[in-house]
Amino acid sequence: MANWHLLTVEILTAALGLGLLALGLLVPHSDRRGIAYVATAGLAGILAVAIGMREASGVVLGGYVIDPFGTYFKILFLVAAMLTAVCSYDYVEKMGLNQAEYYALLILATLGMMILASSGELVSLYTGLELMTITFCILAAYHLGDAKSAEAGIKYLLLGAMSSAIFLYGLSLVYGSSGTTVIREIGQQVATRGASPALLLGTIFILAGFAFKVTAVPFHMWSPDVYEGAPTPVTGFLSVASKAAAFAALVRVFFGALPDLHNFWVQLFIALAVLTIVLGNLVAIPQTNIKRLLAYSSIAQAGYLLLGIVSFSVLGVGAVAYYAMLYVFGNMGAFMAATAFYNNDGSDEIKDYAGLARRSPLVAALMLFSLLSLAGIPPMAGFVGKFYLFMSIISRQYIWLAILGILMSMVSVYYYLLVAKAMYLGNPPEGSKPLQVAPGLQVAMVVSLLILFILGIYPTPLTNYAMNSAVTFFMP
Amino acid sequence: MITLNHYLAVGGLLFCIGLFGALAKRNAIAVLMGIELMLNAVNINLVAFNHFLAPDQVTGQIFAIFVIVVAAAEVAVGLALVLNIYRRRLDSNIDDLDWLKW
Amino acid sequence: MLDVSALLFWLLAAITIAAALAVVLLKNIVHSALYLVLTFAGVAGIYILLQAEFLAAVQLLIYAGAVAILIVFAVMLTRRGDIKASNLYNFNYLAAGVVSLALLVIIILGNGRMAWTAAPAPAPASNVAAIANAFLGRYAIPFEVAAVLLLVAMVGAILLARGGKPER
Amino acid sequence: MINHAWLIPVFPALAFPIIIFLTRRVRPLSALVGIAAIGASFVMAVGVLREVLLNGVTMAHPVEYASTWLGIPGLLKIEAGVLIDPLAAVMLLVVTLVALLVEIYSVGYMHGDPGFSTFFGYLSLFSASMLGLVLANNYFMIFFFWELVGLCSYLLIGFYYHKQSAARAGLKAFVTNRVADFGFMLGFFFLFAIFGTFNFRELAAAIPSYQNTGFLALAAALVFIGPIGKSAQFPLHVWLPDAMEGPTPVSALIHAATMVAAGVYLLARAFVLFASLPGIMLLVAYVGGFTALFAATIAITQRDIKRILAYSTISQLGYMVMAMGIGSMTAGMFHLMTHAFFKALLFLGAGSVIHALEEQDIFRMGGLYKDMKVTVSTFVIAALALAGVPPLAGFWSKDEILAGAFDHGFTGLYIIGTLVAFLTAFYMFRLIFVAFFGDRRAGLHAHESPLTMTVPLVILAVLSVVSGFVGAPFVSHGFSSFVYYGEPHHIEPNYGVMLLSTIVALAGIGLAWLLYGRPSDVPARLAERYRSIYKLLVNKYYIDEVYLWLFHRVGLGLAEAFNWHDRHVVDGVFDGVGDVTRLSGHKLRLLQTGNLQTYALVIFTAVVIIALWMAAPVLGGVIQ
Repeated sequence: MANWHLLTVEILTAALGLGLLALGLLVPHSDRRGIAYVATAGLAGILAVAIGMREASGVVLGGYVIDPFGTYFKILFLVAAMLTAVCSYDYVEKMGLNQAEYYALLILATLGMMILASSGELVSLYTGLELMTITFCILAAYHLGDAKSAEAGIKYLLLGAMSSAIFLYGLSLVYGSSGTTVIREIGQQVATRGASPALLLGTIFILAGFAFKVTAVPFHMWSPDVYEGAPTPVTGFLSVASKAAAFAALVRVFFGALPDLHNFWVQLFIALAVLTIVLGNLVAIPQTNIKRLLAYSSIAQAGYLLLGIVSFSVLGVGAVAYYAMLYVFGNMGAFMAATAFYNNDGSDEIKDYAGLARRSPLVAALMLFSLLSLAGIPPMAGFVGKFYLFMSIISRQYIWLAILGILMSMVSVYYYLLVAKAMYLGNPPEGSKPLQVAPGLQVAMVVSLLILFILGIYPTPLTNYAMNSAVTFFMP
Repeated sequence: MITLNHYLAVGGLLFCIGLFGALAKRNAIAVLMGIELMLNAVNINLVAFNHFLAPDQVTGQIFAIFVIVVAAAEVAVGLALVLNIYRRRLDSNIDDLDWLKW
Repeated sequence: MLDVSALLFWLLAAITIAAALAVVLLKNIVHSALYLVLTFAGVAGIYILLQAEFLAAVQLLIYAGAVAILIVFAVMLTRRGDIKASNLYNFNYLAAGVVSLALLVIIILGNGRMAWTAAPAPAPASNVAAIANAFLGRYAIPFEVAAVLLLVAMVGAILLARGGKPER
Repeated sequence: MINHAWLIPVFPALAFPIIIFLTRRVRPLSALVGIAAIGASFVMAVGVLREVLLNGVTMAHPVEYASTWLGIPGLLKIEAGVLIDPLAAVMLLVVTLVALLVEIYSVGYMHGDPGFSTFFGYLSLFSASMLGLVLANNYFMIFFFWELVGLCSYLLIGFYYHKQSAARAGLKAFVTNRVADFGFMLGFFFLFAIFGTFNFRELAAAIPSYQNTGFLALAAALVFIGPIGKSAQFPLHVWLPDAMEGPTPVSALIHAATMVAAGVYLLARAFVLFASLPGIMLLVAYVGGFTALFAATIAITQRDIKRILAYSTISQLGYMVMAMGIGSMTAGMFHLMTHAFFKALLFLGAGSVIHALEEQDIFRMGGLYKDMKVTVSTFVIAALALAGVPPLAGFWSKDEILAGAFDHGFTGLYIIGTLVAFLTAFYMFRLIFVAFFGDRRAGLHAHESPLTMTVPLVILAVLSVVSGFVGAPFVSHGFSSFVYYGEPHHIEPNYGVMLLSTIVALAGIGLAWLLYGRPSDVPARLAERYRSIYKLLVNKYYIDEVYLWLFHRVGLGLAEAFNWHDRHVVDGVFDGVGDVTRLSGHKLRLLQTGNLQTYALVIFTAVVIIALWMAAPVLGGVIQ
């Protein structure tokens, strides 16, 4: 029991979340803005701790794995949570209530993701997953003045519960056919006992559960609706962090517990990846709402990430880790821009973005370059990420899959440019004023813009880090 | 002799009945009930596996308790949402929740 | 020849399944909710057959007690129009039936072909003690997470149920 | 100096953020920063060229250094590296020189434009990317910068974003180039799949001994799609004429002298790949030849001064690609260099005219030579060089391509090349006679441009005259013993080809003079006064009519056909692909009904289908 210190990050996160709840009861309503700053500063502190612990490894209580792979994703969640918090200042104030609870929920959702990413055992994996899911339901419905927000909440809750029921059924079958819930032991049991009908069924059900969380087609249908209805910063967080968490857990379960069945499940992932990439990109084209557009684009991005899983290699896992990290900045960048715009104009329609470049060059530039990064155009970070993913499947001889992926990312340029066209070439509506963007948000915007460029031009440190964390995952 | 498979069959039946309820009912509360049935089915599985295959540890039972806790949390949040929507639209039918589409 | 436990199993299984069917088939949601309680009780009985007495108690307390009552309350609060037709099918119930049936066939056939391998070990003498040890030992982390989860659900439920009144 | 060559793109790369973020408000400072940066690069480029010449750096023994940019041990190594050989050294000089002159010119041209500073920022970014492309030592890096120059081109075409047409042109350029880049990327991925490296030299060492030429040919063909897009070869040339919506200095730098030549440069860099595949070489040669002819015929019918020059550029790029295809890398690069000078000059001259008149239709100009002596005289020099009149630069480089085609037995291509030379001379002098000579149109107030604009014109004019001599067959140790593939060689003068191409060029000029050069009201007045001489004039006019008939019925008909094909078929295909994609998006969107139970039904149906599909065979008869 000597290694509790490995849990420092989780404990601090929980303490911060619970502390904010308590703080919300103590602080008078007029000073609630301070809670947002406390949340941001707290997250920054935990981020520093997590970065300090990036090399730590060990197993706590036999089933909770601290390793560089998990810590990499924790850093990712913390970064995303920080950006979301900064992004939320004005938005939450505009929604007008319960600020302390909002930030507390944000942080507790982050805690759920951390548990999810580090669980080496199915019970804690399931509780982490549900902590994340249920918290997100509440956050999605948080805009109480907006009926769409409540609808998003109940859709996410009911569909999430159904998918987690089938996921859970899968877990029970895997438990039954291996007699244990510890992922590593499951892997050993599967290796000795071999495939069995219940195990394969369990694999399919678990895959369905993960596919729901990562928005793989045809399990994706909740996401555009929920993304559109949820408050914009929450949407950003949901699209980035919960997806990354699900990928981390997916890698742990499938690579850790079921590597001997990979001939079986890789085919499923190929089918999902193809459907996801194609459908996500095609349906993004006719969208008129920026959040729905980003929802479909993020479905497509999930398809690219699935390619890393398909490759079933260190390179693939590293590519997933790297892409997930830069996806945080790319997608959060786009959502920060959308939030800034919503705070000013109260609209999410792409046509209202006309002439945005003249009203706020920073917001427009952030949106443009975030989208270019998502499209994978150099020198943006997305290019390197996509390159790694495609490389990982090419090294496994799935050349046709790489061609399909590249082709569809060409298609994606089209709809990304539609937004760019509106922002840069349209005329701002009569009497429109320059956008007011809070200083904190401006700083966050500039930072993520810079990071998108830096990760594109000099990605080596981060790619090395991602690859190393992938390597430690395979060789603990 | 009642074997593991008997219990699993009960679990499977219960799961699919719950699934049918969740898929086919108009009322949001009924959908939640269906989901509860599905989770109960999983618990039967877990406990049966525990009892027949790995009786030396209580893993399956522990797992089931966590499932119950999660289910309770889900029901609480879900019903709160239903109430919220009902107050706004005077309706708890899921068919009518289609403002978000396409 | 049936022994007592087999007889009990068939009885409980029949009650549970029949009650579950009633939950999804009845048109009155209040009746459905009541049959849901019966299903939960049946499941608790099955737990006892499986020597999970503590779990059966938890099941009765949380499910048959708390959850079911919550559901009944929600039913009452959202009641409108004719209660006799408060729990109807939606337009794709046929497809739903087909899919559920197909899944049932798959699950039963899949499980039926299994040769389950049991670990040759005796059950612990006291379930409750073993569970307590596990909660505070190996499963301390999910235990704490579950606690946080319940807190989150509580906060969330209050926030959402209270609705869109801005705080003063 | 060579060891610090990596600094060359760094200077303008630094200038970009400085201008955008710091000096944006202070316009003269922005221009100064931009010019100083590219000036420094130019000095470095001269130094590099000098060392290449003095230190015996040859094509066979280049200088290369690199550090790992992305690496996965045992699987993949991507370098950020510099490869300096005579090819790169020449290209560096051309790019920095033209960029420097264009930036100086832009000080005058863009004076008073609200986007003045941004413009210099973009130009700096472009220069940095282009120089990075030139220095690249591997496919990956060249592709990286290839995309970047594309992005800059897009930004600069759409510079006047308030103009709807400019916006559309930018989008068109971007999409067309993405199509081409897709092919290019696939191509070098295939090469990587075969050889496991992106490095040019390692590939050059490995390719000749590779046996499976079918797959290699596929890779090469895909790589060639890149130049087809970037160098505006048929059928992906559609973006270049529209790209003229950008400011004229941009057209000069990007869409005439440097970026569009990047495709040709890539062919030279990857020459080993193509040279080992005769079938692909033939494809390259004929794509180039056809593009050259095709674009030249269209140029004849254009009225817009920049569009004439744009089609001329496409045509000349076709020439260079054709040179590559017939195996004469030297000739292609030589023509690239001379063309960069005189075509930049032509565009800058056109810009000077546009700047003075704010008019682009040549038939609304006329008589400009009286007011714009420097502009017109330098323009004429450039046009002579382009037409291939000896001893100007274009003559030597074009002649080398034609001689190469002739000597290697590509008679068809030789005829096409000669025909293009004739057409080139004709359309250029049609432009000159119509726009610069003849009567001054009413209401035009031409004035000479400021010194910042005319000085670059003069410098480029000098280069258009002299730069051909480095490669003239009479010079020993000239261009051909410097930039070459295989062994250094000396081009033997082929007097027959020289004579014919000179005659053809002069004939083209003469025909232009016949049709457009004469003051048109003189014959009318003479006819009134001397009816006897009128017959003669009519007779002479009759010859004109024959020519005209020939041209209108055959030449122009062909050009029109090409033009129609261009507008309707090629554009139509691109639009059609887009429509199909968009429509399928619209249809698929309807699956999203908004009903959450439908979503759930889809999910569980998917689970059942997966279980049936995947599990059934594995389970061995679970479901029979």
